[in-house]
Amino acid sequence: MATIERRTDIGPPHYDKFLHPIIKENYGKWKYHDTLRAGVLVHVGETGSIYTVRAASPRLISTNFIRLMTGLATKYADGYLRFTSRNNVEFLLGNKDNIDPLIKELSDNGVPVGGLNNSISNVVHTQGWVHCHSAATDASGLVKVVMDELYEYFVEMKLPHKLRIAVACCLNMCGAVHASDIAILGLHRTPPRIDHSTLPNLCEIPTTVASCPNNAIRPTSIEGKTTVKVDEDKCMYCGNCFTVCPAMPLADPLNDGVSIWVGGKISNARTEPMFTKLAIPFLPNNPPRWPEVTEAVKNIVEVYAKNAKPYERVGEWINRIGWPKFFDLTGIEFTKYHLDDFRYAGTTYRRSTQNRY
Amino acid sequence: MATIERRTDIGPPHYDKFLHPIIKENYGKWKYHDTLRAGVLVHVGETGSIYTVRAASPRLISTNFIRLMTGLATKYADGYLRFTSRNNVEFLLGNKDNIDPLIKELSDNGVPVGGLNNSISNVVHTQGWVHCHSAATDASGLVKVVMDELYEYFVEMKLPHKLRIAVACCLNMCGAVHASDIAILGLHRTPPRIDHSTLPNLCEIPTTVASCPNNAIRPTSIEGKTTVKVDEDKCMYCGNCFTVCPAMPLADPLNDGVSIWVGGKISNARTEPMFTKLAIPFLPNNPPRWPEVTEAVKNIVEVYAKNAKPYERVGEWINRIGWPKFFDLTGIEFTKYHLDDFRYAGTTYRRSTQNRY
Amino acid sequence: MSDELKTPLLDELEKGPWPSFITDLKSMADRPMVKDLLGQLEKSYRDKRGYWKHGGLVGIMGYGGGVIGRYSAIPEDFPGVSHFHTVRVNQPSGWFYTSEALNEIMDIWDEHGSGLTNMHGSTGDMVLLGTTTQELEPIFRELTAKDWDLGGSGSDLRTPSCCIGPARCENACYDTLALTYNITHKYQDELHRPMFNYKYKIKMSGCPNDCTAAMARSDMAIIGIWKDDIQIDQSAIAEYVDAGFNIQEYVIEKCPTKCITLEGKELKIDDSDCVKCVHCINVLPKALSPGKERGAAIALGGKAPIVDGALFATLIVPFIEIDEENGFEEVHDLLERIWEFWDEHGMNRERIGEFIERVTLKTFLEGIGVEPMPQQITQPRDNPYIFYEEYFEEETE
Amino acid sequence: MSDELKTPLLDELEKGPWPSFITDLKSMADRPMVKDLLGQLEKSYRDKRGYWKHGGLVGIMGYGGGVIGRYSAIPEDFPGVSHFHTVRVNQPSGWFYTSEALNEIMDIWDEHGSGLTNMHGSTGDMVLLGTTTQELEPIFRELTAKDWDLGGSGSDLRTPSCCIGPARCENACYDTLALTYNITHKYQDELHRPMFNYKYKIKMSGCPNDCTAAMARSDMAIIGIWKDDIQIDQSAIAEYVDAGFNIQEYVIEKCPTKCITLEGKELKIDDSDCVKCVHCINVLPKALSPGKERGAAIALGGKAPIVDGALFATLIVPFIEIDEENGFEEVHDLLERIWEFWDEHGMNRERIGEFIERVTLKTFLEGIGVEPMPQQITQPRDNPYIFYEEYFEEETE
Ligand code: SRM
Ligand code: SRM
Ligand code: SRM
Ligand code: SRM
Ligand code: SF4
Ligand code: SF4
Ligand code: SF4
Ligand code: SF4
Ligand code: SF4
Ligand code: SF4
Ligand code: SF4
Ligand code: SF4
Repeated sequence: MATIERRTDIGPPHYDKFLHPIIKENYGKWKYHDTLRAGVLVHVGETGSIYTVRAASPRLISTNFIRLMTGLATKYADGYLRFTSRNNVEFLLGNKDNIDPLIKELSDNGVPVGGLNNSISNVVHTQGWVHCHSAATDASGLVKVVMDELYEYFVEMKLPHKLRIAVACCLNMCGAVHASDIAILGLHRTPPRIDHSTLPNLCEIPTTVASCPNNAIRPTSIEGKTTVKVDEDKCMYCGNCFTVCPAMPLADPLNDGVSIWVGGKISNARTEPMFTKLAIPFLPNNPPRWPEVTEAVKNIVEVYAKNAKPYERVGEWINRIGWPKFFDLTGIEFTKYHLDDFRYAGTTYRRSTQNRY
Repeated sequence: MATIERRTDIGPPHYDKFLHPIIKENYGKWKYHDTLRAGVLVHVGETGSIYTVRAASPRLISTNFIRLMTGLATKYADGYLRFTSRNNVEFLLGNKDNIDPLIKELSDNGVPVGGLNNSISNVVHTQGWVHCHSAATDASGLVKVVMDELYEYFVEMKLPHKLRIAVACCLNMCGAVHASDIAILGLHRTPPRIDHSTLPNLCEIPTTVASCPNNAIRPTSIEGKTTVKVDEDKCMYCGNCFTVCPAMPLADPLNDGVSIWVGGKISNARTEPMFTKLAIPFLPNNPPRWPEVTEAVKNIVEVYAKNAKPYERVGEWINRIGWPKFFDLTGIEFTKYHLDDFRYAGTTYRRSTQNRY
Repeated sequence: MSDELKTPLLDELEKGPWPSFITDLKSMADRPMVKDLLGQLEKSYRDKRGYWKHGGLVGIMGYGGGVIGRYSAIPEDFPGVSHFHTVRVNQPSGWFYTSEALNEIMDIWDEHGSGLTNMHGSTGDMVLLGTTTQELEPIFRELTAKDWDLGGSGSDLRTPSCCIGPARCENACYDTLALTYNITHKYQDELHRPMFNYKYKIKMSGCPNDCTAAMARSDMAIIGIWKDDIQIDQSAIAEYVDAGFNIQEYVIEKCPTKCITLEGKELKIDDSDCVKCVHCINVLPKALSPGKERGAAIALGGKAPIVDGALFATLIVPFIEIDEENGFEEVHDLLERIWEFWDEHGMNRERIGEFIERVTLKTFLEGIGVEPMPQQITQPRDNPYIFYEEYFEEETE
Repeated sequence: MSDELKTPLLDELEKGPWPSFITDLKSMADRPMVKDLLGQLEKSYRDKRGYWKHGGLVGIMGYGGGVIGRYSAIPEDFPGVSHFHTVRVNQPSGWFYTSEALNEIMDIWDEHGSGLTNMHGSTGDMVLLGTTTQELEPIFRELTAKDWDLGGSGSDLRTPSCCIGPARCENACYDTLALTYNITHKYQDELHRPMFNYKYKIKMSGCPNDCTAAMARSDMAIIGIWKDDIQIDQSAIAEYVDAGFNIQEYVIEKCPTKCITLEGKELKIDDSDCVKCVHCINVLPKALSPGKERGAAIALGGKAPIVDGALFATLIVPFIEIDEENGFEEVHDLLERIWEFWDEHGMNRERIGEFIERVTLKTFLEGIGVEPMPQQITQPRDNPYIFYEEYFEEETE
């Protein structure tokens, strides 16, 4: 290995060499696309068509899984494949006849095809207990149990519109939790426990104090050493202090858990983007299969599927029927926790008499 | 006079004795109303109808004017009259035949009838230079010159919908400036000038410091006396310090003036209530007839009249066409002053790509 | 009194079709007060600035408000307005008068004041504009003799006001006049002796059209509303249709929740989706009227922008019965809980709207004992910063 | 390495139809690293908590980012994951690969790492999950030998990413892949050596559908857009109509500005009212496509909630030409002005979105030299707190 010359700052390779010849020819010249069946698209260009088969992936995958995919790509897709912005695998086929055999072989290997149009696509998610120090829950496991439950909505296109789910394991929200149709968010519910013996060495006091959005952290001195204290009444367990100061962990097996959010969206289609809003403030961390969580999510999906109109995303549907009816229809309890009390809380108060009864 | 016994806390008289007999009979039992002509309503009750003739009033009126009104009421309306929440005078007639003679006599006395439905009603306004210490402009004079210009819209019903105008002479906005279709707001544009010789006696320092929404005021000491200083970069001339501390006047003939606001509304009809938004940041105080102001207001009214659809208030119309088009159509210049920079500024930033070009 | 009155600038305001307050004022310019008011105003028009001193504490014995003290800054030039206080007189519910009653007040005012008024002030009072300190007590005695009393000013309950309501409006969902009368009389102490953190305004509108601008201009907006179905007179609908009225464009498409349909000449409303905006009722008054289960929505905290920016009122109680039979007890009860909590936790010069913003709706509802409901908000929180109040403790596992 | 692997809880995740990452991981459980990862994860599932230490500074010589250090908190029990660092590898534009290229990377990773990956990380990188400190340099050398380089982490330019764009989408309004490639290469220094106040993410979507979630998840969203009229193929419209597709309900009524009409089989769009939401184009892909005058809108400051609440990006430049001919100069120029101003006035750990909130849009636009435009806002200010910058002085009168 020492014989390899050391190169730096070379950047990623040019995408050109990964593009299927049909794509290269029709680059920027696509006329339209069509959905051939669940998970299969055709894009019609000036000189030819490219067929896309979209396969699920757990995203946390081994080289084994990837080699399975590259093998199939070589066999059926002239060696061309890509990943989507939601971590699905897309095979790019020049030959229409390869679609069915490819799908068959994927299916034999337990890999479903779908996620297009009016379906639930793959779940954008994060590290969880598999790799992150901040996690209040696991991510990959939650995705697995939720998608087991919602499988039919991935492989069929029977929803009113696209439904995007995201999972994040802490409030940093490495992903799309703040703007998803349904989001599952791991959270802590107790203030950081301060390790005063290590804090003075590990943490910069001013940065730590400044990290708190609620000004709950103040410098203090214990046994002559400068450390910090937390005003627990002001702490809402965001974990930002822990990010900058390892001596302030929040993890607490008894109180960590999961919350459910609804009605976010990113696209500018029809409405402007919308944030995800709180539906269920707390469900217990109940691994390995988080039954309370899967049930809650499935319920929301089903109520949406039954009540929304075509081309209505979850948030658009709720905006049409109003939040009181959303809580009614889903049977979710409305609590004081739903009332915003952060910075811009006032912008969520109803400033009119317009209401449903 | 000393013979009159001193009574306190008796409250206002019961309204009952001021109600026309037809009103008493049909109290709470009105079936519907109809507009007979500009400024004239009929309300149909179970046992009879009451006719309302709505007449303009400058609101700042003398006993002479009021006696004129009571005289007409006695003559034509069985002695019953009222004032509206926008300071018009309403005559309540039991006899339909009295409508025309009443209108004629009002008109002979220079008092127009109108302000109903799709018209511009009376202007809600304030004290101005006539009575208030805070005024940055006059109120009654502005109302007079603006309504001279818009007279036709009071006496005819030719607008797409109601159009409500308000005038206030300072940022206290004693009235409806923050929620009107069009508002005219007097404002100061220079920081308070502190009179350090009187301040220590006249003002409570903590209250004065606390009064500033932008934390621009700090206690300081001059020649041994505690007074305050103002960080002029932080001051946006709201005048709240002056309200609590007379030694901090803001009036400045050179820089006081008028701003124009649009698109507010109060009713819950169709849309929720909406705040008035900045249209023109500054026009000079140009008494007695403020030609820049009347021209600006008339322009907005005419552009609205021409472009809005039936039942669209100014704000609803602008929401439909978008602000870029509003500025285009009215020819009003868009400036940096239109960009919000107060507390919730962020909620006014465009968070999407949805836009017109 | 100053020299001969010359008002070249003000005279410009005698031109034009709108009634001129200058012409009106000049009709009384034989009075020194009015003459000097015109003189000082002419100077203001010339110099582009006001000439009044800041405030000034004057009042009526036993009352903490109701009079706004005002002194000219240049009394040498305009002695007639060296004192020019206003007296706020509590108007009757709905601003109804008889000629007789008004004339009596005008007599008092001609004798003891400038003869100028605002009918009415923005809060609702009759505003008698311009008198001197020594005339205050006589004015007060004569007014009370005729059953009139002062309105509010300062940090008190301000004069409540209401729309014309059931007296002349088919939309009225409760008796605005009766409730206004009741509240005004019940809370005379709160009205006349400022002891609050700041002013507290109550405005009552009989339906969501809100003809008193309560949502924007009062600390407590009591807005009539109904819970059940809009009443439809189908024969009247048929008449609108026959008359060629465009119900589709002017009603159906304008309904915010699109819950109206027209089948032939029959109008259908999905009332479970109706947000009671009243637009359809406004446009089709002969055919539609509010439902039968009527009451009011109560919203708190409307105000002008000083200090933190303007606020519309926040809906606190989506529906409350307004029950004259039991003396409006529910309303009193709520109002007193609100005042108590605001009194105890509000800051000096903090309006109830600002108070709610500061302590947040959640705490406020807890403080006044009202349940949280999705009707009170436009959306649940979109930030994850939740203060959980229930924990598991090691032992409890 | 610990004893025999027993994972009763994780085994539950092998059930069900969705592909199981546990089954996949177990297929590699002969490797000590994977085995102990599974072991530690099983323990996490049992104890309901993670077992990773906080961060840890490890890296590649000459690079300030690209590696996330990770150590087990209980290495005694799970020595295989005592080190378990991730390597972020900069993906190619649009996440396009050939089997060959991917296999080469897998070869390297099988040799020097755990064999586990995320394809891809949320920011866009290939995430190679789990290796030890001493393997970092060999991995780096072998990757670069095959033309791959590291991605970002820390307070640097993060790995830019883009939607599939012109490579397979008829909506693409500019060449997202080319711009991503260009920016990534031009700013290698900013990407690899953290010198900013905080992270800076760029995401490129070819049209307002925003398939990379740029508005929500990037500091700089470059979203394709057009200025002129939507292109309509009327014969294709006629086909939709003939096929019985409900254009009225699914397109016309859903258009946010209601600027579409259908006359017979002819579709008309009032493009002056169109807000380019792309809904109609999405629903009628065979008949409609974006206009011809294409470019991008640039919005800044999208981010997750820490610290002040989540932000969607704010529209700063409503339209900019994305011109490959002149080397995307306009974009570079704007980007550099933004960085310069943020560098100079931003605070430590302050994202650009938070920075704009703090200094306000007005100041920010001045700072980066962009004109204020009504397109940048949803409404002009509704508060009267205006800082006027032009005064009249006594002398200038
Ligand atoms: C492949 C991918 C881009 C990529 O470079 O990877 C992609 C590709 C396409 N998107 Fe997308 N979108 C992709 C992520 C997204 C995202 C991002 C996300 O989900 O995190 C969004 C924003 C989601 C949101 O709003 O929350 C997105 C919002 C859309 C929309 C707008 C949907 C709406 O009405 O709100 C459309 C239009 C449509 O579906 O009618 C769209 C349409 C399309 C089309 C039809 C465009 C075309 O002509 O090819 C493409 C395939 C259809 C389909 O349903 O997937 N794409 N699309 C991404 C596939 C992710 C996946 O595996 O499922
Ligand atoms: C007399 C008065 C109440 C009072 O107790 O004094 C009143 C009386 C009526 N209002 Fe009003 N409104 C009165 C002030 C208001 C206000 C308050 C204000 O302007 O400050 C509003 C809120 C204005 C706003 O939204 O900015 C108001 C919003 C309405 C609306 C809703 C208009 C809309 O669509 O936004 C209606 C319904 C309509 O006009 O179709 C309405 C309708 C009516 C009706 C038709 C109700 C009825 O059945 O009698 C009454 C007469 C019609 C008319 O056009 O004036 N009234 N009305 C007030 C007359 C003021 C004046 O002299 O012009
Ligand atoms: C007379 C009146 C204006 C008028 O021409 O009608 C008036 C006049 C004054 N108002 Fe007002 N306000 C009047 C209705 C209002 C209203 C409208 C309303 O009540 O519907 C508002 C806006 C609504 C609100 O309450 O927010 C209003 C918001 C203010 C404020 C700002 C308060 C705030 O919290 O934003 C101040 C400043 C203060 O209280 O310190 C203020 C202060 C004042 C003072 C006392 C001046 C001062 O700085 O202390 C003015 C005395 C003027 C004078 O010389 O007579 N006035 N004031 C109104 C009362 C007459 C009446 O009793 O009927
Ligand atoms: C690996 C990845 C999650 C994943 O499973 O894909 C990730 C993992 C971490 N993120 Fe993230 N973030 C990742 C994408 C994101 C995204 C999504 C995106 O980029 O589109 C976000 C939300 C968007 C945004 O930037 O706001 C995100 C918002 C954060 C934040 C909150 C930052 C903020 O300003 O709100 C933090 C905390 C911090 O930076 O201190 C954070 C911090 C972290 C750290 C470094 C933990 C920490 O406290 O320092 C995590 C390391 C986990 C680990 O052990 O590997 N991560 N992080 C993603 C990066 C992979 C890649 O390079 O492709
Ligand atoms: S969301 Fe939190 S716990 Fe999950 S990967 Fe990101 S920083 Fe780590
Ligand atoms: S967890 Fe968040 S709110 Fe609590 S102390 Fe830490 S930074 Fe502050
Ligand atoms: S708006 Fe200002 S100047 Fe006018 S009356 Fe009210 S407090 Fe006085
Ligand atoms: S005018 Fe307003 S902003 Fe200026 S110092 Fe006074 S209170 Fe503060
Ligand atoms: S608020 Fe309603 S009830 Fe009162 S006058 Fe207006 S329309 Fe009638
Ligand atoms: S009251 Fe308003 S929401 Fe209800 S049906 Fe009528 S128009 Fe629609
Ligand atoms: S963002 Fe637009 S151009 Fe890019 S893939 Fe999505 S639909 Fe196509
Ligand atoms: S792009 Fe959107 S706004 Fe424009 S015409 Fe189509 S649906 Fe309407």
